Amino acid sequence: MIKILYFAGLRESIGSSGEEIALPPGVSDIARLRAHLAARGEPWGSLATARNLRTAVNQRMVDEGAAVQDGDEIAFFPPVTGG
Amino acid sequence: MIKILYFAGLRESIGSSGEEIALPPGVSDIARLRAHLAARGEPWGSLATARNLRTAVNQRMVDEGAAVQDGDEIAFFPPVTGG
Amino acid sequence: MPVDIPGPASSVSVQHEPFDVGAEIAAIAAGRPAIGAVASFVGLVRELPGCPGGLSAMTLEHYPGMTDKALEDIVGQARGRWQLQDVRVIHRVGRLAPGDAIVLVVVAAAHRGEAFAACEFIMDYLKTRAPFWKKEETRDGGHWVDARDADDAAAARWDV
Amino acid sequence: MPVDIPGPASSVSVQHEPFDVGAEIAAIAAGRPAIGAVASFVGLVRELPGCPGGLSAMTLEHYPGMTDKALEDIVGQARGRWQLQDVRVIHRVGRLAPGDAIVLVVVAAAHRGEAFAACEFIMDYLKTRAPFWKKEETRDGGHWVDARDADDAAAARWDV
Repeated sequence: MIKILYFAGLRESIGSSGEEIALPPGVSDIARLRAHLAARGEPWGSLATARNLRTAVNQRMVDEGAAVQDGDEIAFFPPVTGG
Repeated sequence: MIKILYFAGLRESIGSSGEEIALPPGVSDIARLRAHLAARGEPWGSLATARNLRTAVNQRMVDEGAAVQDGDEIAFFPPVTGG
Repeated sequence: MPVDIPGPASSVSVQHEPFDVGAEIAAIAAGRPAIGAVASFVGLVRELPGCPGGLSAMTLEHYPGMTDKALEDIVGQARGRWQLQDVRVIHRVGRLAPGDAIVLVVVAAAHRGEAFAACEFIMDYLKTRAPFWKKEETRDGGHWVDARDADDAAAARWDV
Repeated sequence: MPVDIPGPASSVSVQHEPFDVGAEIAAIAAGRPAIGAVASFVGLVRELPGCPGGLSAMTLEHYPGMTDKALEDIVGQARGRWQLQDVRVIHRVGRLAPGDAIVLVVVAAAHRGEAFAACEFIMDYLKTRAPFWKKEETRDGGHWVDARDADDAAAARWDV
């Protein structure tokens, strides 16, 4: 299983703060996971269309090539705007 | 008359915080005033020997070429060390 | 026997409650005679330009599992770049009104160059790397604040 | 009728008394919703390196007729370079102990880049242009602190 989290505007457009799913076969990195999640259609379409989407694996910001493994916590979110 | 002020280490080495004197004939700028004051001998010798002496005319920092006029307040002091 | 001198410390907090800038600075400086310079920064909820009175509130969302780690990582990077005596970072979350303080960064060092540089570095990295998001409420409803290109540029300066 | 909005303000103080950093920052930010960023700096009397306990006191001498003018001039230069909402400078004089605060600079602006730059600029110029002199008292007697070349270099950066 992997844990997926959505934040801020992405959370609102998807209408969910996250989900737990089995690591899909063939999904080994962030880019493939994102494509897999978006391919399920609405309400996850914004995972494909959102500009500059950021990602964290196990609470560390990573780029789209980062590996994904069973047990990981993966977060998708817009560019941060704190401070 | 001009008012002359000495500060910090210069004040201590001269042993005076200042003096009022008539503007000496031929003294039209800071460099000449400084040379005139130092030429009087001790205790004003450190006006000649002090390194990096700073000067203010009428409470504004100036360089040695700045003009001196009757009625001015002229201050000599070491590089500042506040803050 | 060597004297027991407190080592470098730092701490980050993510909280709903307001903070007391003066108390935080005083706590850092107290009993630390090697500190000669304390640089600090406070970020506040700002009225929207050209729209006075238009902003009624702002909500700060964050990623609870990650925020502390992200802030500690940023502070660790600052410590790796400069000789620092102490660092304190507080970031608020939840609902805030115009004029409320959002973030505090305090950096103590022997000399001011290090304190200023590290304080600005931490803010620049926090703005692009720490998982907080602002949603503004105005008369017209709510909207998520867009990230500023200027913030990316500010953070990029430090990678030289 | 236009609303009466307080204009840009600033003030400098030279005083024996301690100052309250938190109160100064709060006073600047209060009721000024255009302020989004407050950068501040506190300089403290530092223990001499390699000589803990060696510094018993420090005396700050100044040129009373000139100090306010010099500080106001420096603040005016900062206002000419950056868009600032408010500036506050406090410099203490007289006898101070290790750990005592010497100087406070607070700069408020819409954005942090201006606040940080102006705060550092004011400190760099103050260090080389404001007529204050430090005399340290140690076990071996008193001596006037030498000006640091690093301070001249820091001030020179801004003339680019």
